[in-house]
Amino acid sequence: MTKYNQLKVVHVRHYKANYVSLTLSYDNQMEIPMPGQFFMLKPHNTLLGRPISVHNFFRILKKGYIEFLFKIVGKGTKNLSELKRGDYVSLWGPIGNSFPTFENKKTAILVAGGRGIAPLFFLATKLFEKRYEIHFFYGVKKSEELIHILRLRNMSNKLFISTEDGKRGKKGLITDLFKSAINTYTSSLKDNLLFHDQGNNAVCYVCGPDIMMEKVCEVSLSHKIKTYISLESHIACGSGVCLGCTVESTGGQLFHVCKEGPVFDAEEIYCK
Amino acid sequence: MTKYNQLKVVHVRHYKANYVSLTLSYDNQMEIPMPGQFFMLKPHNTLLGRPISVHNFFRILKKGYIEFLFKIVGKGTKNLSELKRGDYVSLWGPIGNSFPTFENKKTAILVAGGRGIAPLFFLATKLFEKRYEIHFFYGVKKSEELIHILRLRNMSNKLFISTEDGKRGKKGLITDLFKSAINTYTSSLKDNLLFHDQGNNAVCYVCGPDIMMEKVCEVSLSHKIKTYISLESHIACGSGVCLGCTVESTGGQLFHVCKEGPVFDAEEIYCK
Amino acid sequence: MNELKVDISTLRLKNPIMSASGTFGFGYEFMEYYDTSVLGAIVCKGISKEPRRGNYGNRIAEIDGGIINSIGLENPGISEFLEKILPMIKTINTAYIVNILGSDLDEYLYLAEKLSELPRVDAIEVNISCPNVKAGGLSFGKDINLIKDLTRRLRDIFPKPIIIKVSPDLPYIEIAKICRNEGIDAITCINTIQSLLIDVEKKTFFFNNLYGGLSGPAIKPIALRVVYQVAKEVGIPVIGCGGIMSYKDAVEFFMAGATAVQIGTANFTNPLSAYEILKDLMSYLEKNKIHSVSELRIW
Amino acid sequence: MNELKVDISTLRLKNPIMSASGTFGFGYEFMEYYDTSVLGAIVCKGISKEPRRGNYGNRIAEIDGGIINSIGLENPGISEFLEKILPMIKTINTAYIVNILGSDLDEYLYLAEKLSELPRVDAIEVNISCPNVKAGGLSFGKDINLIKDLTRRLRDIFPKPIIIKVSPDLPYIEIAKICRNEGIDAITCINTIQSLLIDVEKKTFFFNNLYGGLSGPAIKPIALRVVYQVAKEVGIPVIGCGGIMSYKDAVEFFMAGATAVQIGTANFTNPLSAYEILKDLMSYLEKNKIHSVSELRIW
Ligand SMILES: Cc1cc2nc3c(=O)[nH]c(=O)nc-3n(C[C@H](O)[C@H](O)[C@H](O)COP(=O)(O)OP(=O)(O)OC[C@H]3O[C@@H](n4cnc5c(N)ncnc54)[C@H](O)[C@@H]3O)c2cc1C
Ligand SMILES: Cc1cc2nc3c(=O)[nH]c(=O)nc-3n(C[C@H](O)[C@H](O)[C@H](O)COP(=O)(O)OP(=O)(O)OC[C@H]3O[C@@H](n4cnc5c(N)ncnc54)[C@H](O)[C@@H]3O)c2cc1C
Ligand SMILES: Cc1cc2nc3c(=O)[nH]c(=O)nc-3n(C[C@H](O)[C@H](O)[C@H](O)COP(=O)(O)O)c2cc1C
Ligand SMILES: Cc1cc2nc3c(=O)[nH]c(=O)nc-3n(C[C@H](O)[C@H](O)[C@H](O)COP(=O)(O)O)c2cc1C
Ligand code: FES
Ligand code: FES
Repeated sequence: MTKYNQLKVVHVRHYKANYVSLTLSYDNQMEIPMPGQFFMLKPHNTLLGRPISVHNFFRILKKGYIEFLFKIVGKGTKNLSELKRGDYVSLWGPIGNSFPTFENKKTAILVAGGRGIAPLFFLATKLFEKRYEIHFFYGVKKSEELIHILRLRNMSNKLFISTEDGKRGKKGLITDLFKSAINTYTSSLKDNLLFHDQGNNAVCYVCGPDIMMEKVCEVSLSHKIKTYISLESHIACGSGVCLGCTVESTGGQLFHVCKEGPVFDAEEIYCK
Repeated sequence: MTKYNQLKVVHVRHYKANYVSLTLSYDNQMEIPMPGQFFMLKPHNTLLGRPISVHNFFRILKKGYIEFLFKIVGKGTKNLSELKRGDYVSLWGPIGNSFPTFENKKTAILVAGGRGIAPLFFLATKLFEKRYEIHFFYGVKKSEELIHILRLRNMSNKLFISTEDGKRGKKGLITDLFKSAINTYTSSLKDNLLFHDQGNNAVCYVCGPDIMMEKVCEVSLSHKIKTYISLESHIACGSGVCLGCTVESTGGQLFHVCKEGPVFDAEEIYCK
Repeated sequence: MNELKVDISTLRLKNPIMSASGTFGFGYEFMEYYDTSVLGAIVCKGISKEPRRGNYGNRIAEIDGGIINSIGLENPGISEFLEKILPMIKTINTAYIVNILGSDLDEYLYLAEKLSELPRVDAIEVNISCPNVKAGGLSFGKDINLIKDLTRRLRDIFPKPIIIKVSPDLPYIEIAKICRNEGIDAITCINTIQSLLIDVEKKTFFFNNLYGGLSGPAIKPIALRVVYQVAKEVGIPVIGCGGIMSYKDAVEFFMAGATAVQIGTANFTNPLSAYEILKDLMSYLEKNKIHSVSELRIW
Repeated sequence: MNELKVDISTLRLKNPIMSASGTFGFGYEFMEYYDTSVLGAIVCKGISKEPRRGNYGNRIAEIDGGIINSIGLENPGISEFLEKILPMIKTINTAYIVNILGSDLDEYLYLAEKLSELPRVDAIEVNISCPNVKAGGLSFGKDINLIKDLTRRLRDIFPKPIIIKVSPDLPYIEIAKICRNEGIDAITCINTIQSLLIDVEKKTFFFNNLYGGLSGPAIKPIALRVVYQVAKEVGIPVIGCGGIMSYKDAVEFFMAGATAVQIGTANFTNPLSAYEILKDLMSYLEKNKIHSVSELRIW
């Protein structure tokens, strides 16, 4: 098993709103990545690597490819965005745990805010393969940010979209859309697949800005839906040695995103 | 008069042996540069600017253009070499003194080693305009490094070339070629233009590696030829404020390359 | 621009942006780029009693995030400074602060004395923290009794503001306390940090004089700590300096507790730096409706 | 590889490349990347008597040329270290050095005592220079009398090599002299440098605990100066540390006088760093026909 590697860029795609997707030729000596896991990608102009979630993993004629989707927000992501086909990227991973799936819960609610789409899209493809019923909530600020809408629509039983500029989907925040949708489900559609067994059959996966995740979890947990969130923190080593990547639960407990995370049971973070 | 500016790249040419020429659209608010003067060009990835001599200055339809020729040797020159047409470069200059010319000395011996061609080519074009008789010595390590040979040949009464790999011109060092040529001139061709009046009619201009300049000056000064050299040192500010750019004469005197130089009378440096 | 004024005890500066000693010549050099009168003050290159030639060999190198210099206090000496240089800066219309360096107590006092009666000199900045001279630099600053003597006697001689310049290589808190008690007006934090550079290829020390001083972005977080500690724990006005490359960096220093700031290495990166930092700071304050940089302090 | 051996008094290391405390976990974490047994020694994360949770809030930030950390010595405490962690590194076949940090003298002594009889522990490295804890760090190191006491009593308790770790924020020459006189075996130069980081947008200090420690390339020239001064002026073996990112940096430390070196921040830039530095150093020595790193010293 190789954890540190230099992988070749096979495809770079620049989306609107400063999103970039980077597809690398995978090395079969490396562990197969799971949804929720991330890699440290090393820009040329920074000292530290940058944590980026796995956005897709696929095989073409037995050869593996890994795809990352990231937003340019600072010098590291800028530098990574300048990679060209044929270049090599130094990276290490896959790192951390992944979104758990359950044999007895075949209804999945995915809630993505902004670049939170990166890992949740990957998760959705896996859940789709496993024949989950997928309810996908996807909110962005500007409608240009929306990515993979067609593919998401194909995989999802229902796709909810919100944009703050109101140009596509519902105008407003995904948290509001989520809240009202869940309330509608639970009040008027009691026999909806999603909520028989008092939500015991559903799992909720959330990734997005901190405040958005907190609000989503407030709703989902109040409906007793098992909820998993993917957290960000300042990752320095990604190897579990620097102890720099802590996040804090509401009760003051500290967790290390690169070791105990990045995926956490929402109850661990918001309820202690 | 503007001394600091952002100028637009109008042309980039990559030569062999890691030489790059950069042509910028000049601003007519700036001082017209003279041969020997340099500019500080600011790479994006360094803290300090990099001193680069003026390699050419010309006008097309009244618009001025400035050309730099540099060799990629480290991270600053590497970064500058990545500029593309349409990019802007921050720079300040022209800085320092220039190669002096004399009304009564119309014979010029130019001795360039490696990237020393950068300022001496510019000087040659000016001397040519002023109808000097030009004797050009040009030495490089590898023959690929030779630049502008045709234009040099057109401007020079005689062009002497040496390469260490022997693939063009004379195999060996330019200092040896210079020495033997001068000796030939002075012994057998006493009445050669170059040396009537015991060399008083000739001026010698030298730019290249330290050791090469020292050897050339040893010869030229021993023949009482007025000699000017262009010196390098670690330039930090290029504005005369940091006092970091000192060079030392053999007598221990200190000079500031960006203020008293970069052009020095060889006697000042080697004879005290 | 009214609200940009700051006071270093009796000296009112029109704004809190100064040049840092040794990075701005005497103030007229940058006139080629902009009218340096716009700055709050100009601090000139360090002056000693006799002319000093400075160090031989390499004097400056760039490293990751900073530069290291070993100039060795090259300067024309006080007489030439008074005769030739002061007249040249007559037309620069802003506060002029003379940075001084002595090899011993007497030299410092001699310099202060010489400068005390000159109307063009608004204050002195006393360098006791130069890392690359044999005498008068760090070795001087580390002697606490000498510092006590120096500050007391300078205060006797020099009626206008006296600023002492320290570095993290010195026991700066102790020194700042002495300064406060002796009536020194402000402390400049920080000078360069003593450093050693090795030329691996040549297998030698890079500087003839062994040591150089580190400046630039790399030292900013260290400078901020010294500014904060001196301003907060000692309670004496602090002029912040060290790695300020943009107005944002300057704001950080005001947040940490600086009364004014100095721009050093940035002048080498872009000769317009000090001017641009001033301009950008003004827009920042305006945009955020802040009336005085002292409001920026976060403690 | 024979010639790579170096001795830290009675401890023979197979090569002079160690990990720096706090950047390499306990040694088994990097087994995922390479067999860490190849290193000359592993220095583990700092251990205290009780488990420590470390600091809340932000713990790490990247700046130009370096990183700043304010971990606050999170560690499982000595009991769990002995019970759970030591067994896990049994198979790592190289010298193991335990870094310890106490809030007071007694805690240091307690820790040394606990570690003194364990065959797997080859030496201790005593951290008296942590810039981001409330007690036991810099404040402890600045008290010269305490250091005298500490070193003497550690020497009584602990029979194997004792290494004291200093930083430029301490009077390191004085401390090194005491160490030499008290029979301490080596000094590690340097720990991180105390720094303050400000979040301009949020108008707050970036770290909850105010201070962080600067490491990485930015501190290399400062570290080299400390290594040189301690090795040359004090004459005690020095383990160099600070901004070593490549074998060339390591060579600079040997040239300055280090006996061995530690790799810290570089492990974050590339998890294979320590291994690659070792490999490249070996080729360098071979190519230049140098038989021992001690030959590299340039004074
Ligand atoms: C486990 C994990 C997975 C991630 N996956 C993705 C992904 O798939 N796609 C994607 O676009 N982004 C992802 N991110 C975020 C991404 O790592 C950051 O955007 C990136 O590191 C920023 O680097 P930069 O050099 O461009 O910006 P910088 O210049 O370093 O910073 C720009 C701004 O972002 C802030 N910032 C930087 N890193 C962090 C951080 N880790 N936490 C909070 N604030 C930060 C800085 O403080 C600054 O304000 C992930 C983060 C984590 C922790
Ligand atoms: C007045 C002047 C005019 C110049 N004109 C030209 C020119 O027209 N064309 C051209 O190709 N080069 C010219 N140079 C040299 C050029 O400035 C350097 O090659 C350049 O600064 C190197 O920058 P870098 O970042 O690429 O290399 P760095 O990474 O900074 O250095 C690479 C290597 O070069 C050495 N080095 C860097 N700068 C200097 C210096 N100033 N003196 C001595 N050694 C140095 C370094 O120590 C290192 O070994 C000139 C220099 C001076 C002083
Ligand atoms: C080339 C150079 C020369 C300097 N000369 C002096 C000096 O003469 N007197 C002095 O007190 N400080 C001197 N300094 C220190 C600066 O004034 C300033 O304190 C230091 O560089 C840190 O600020 P910076 O990071 O903004 O450069 C000098 C610094 C540099 C880089
Ligand atoms: C995240 C982090 C944690 C550290 N923890 C410790 C520690 O527990 N004990 C200690 O003595 N030094 C600690 N250090 C300091 C390093 O061991 C080393 O001295 C310092 O980082 C300088 O070396 P570098 O520039 O190579 O990183 C830590 C450094 C970092 C970056
Ligand atoms: S990022 Fe270093 S321990 Fe998690
Ligand atoms: S480069 Fe600064 S004075 Fe010459």
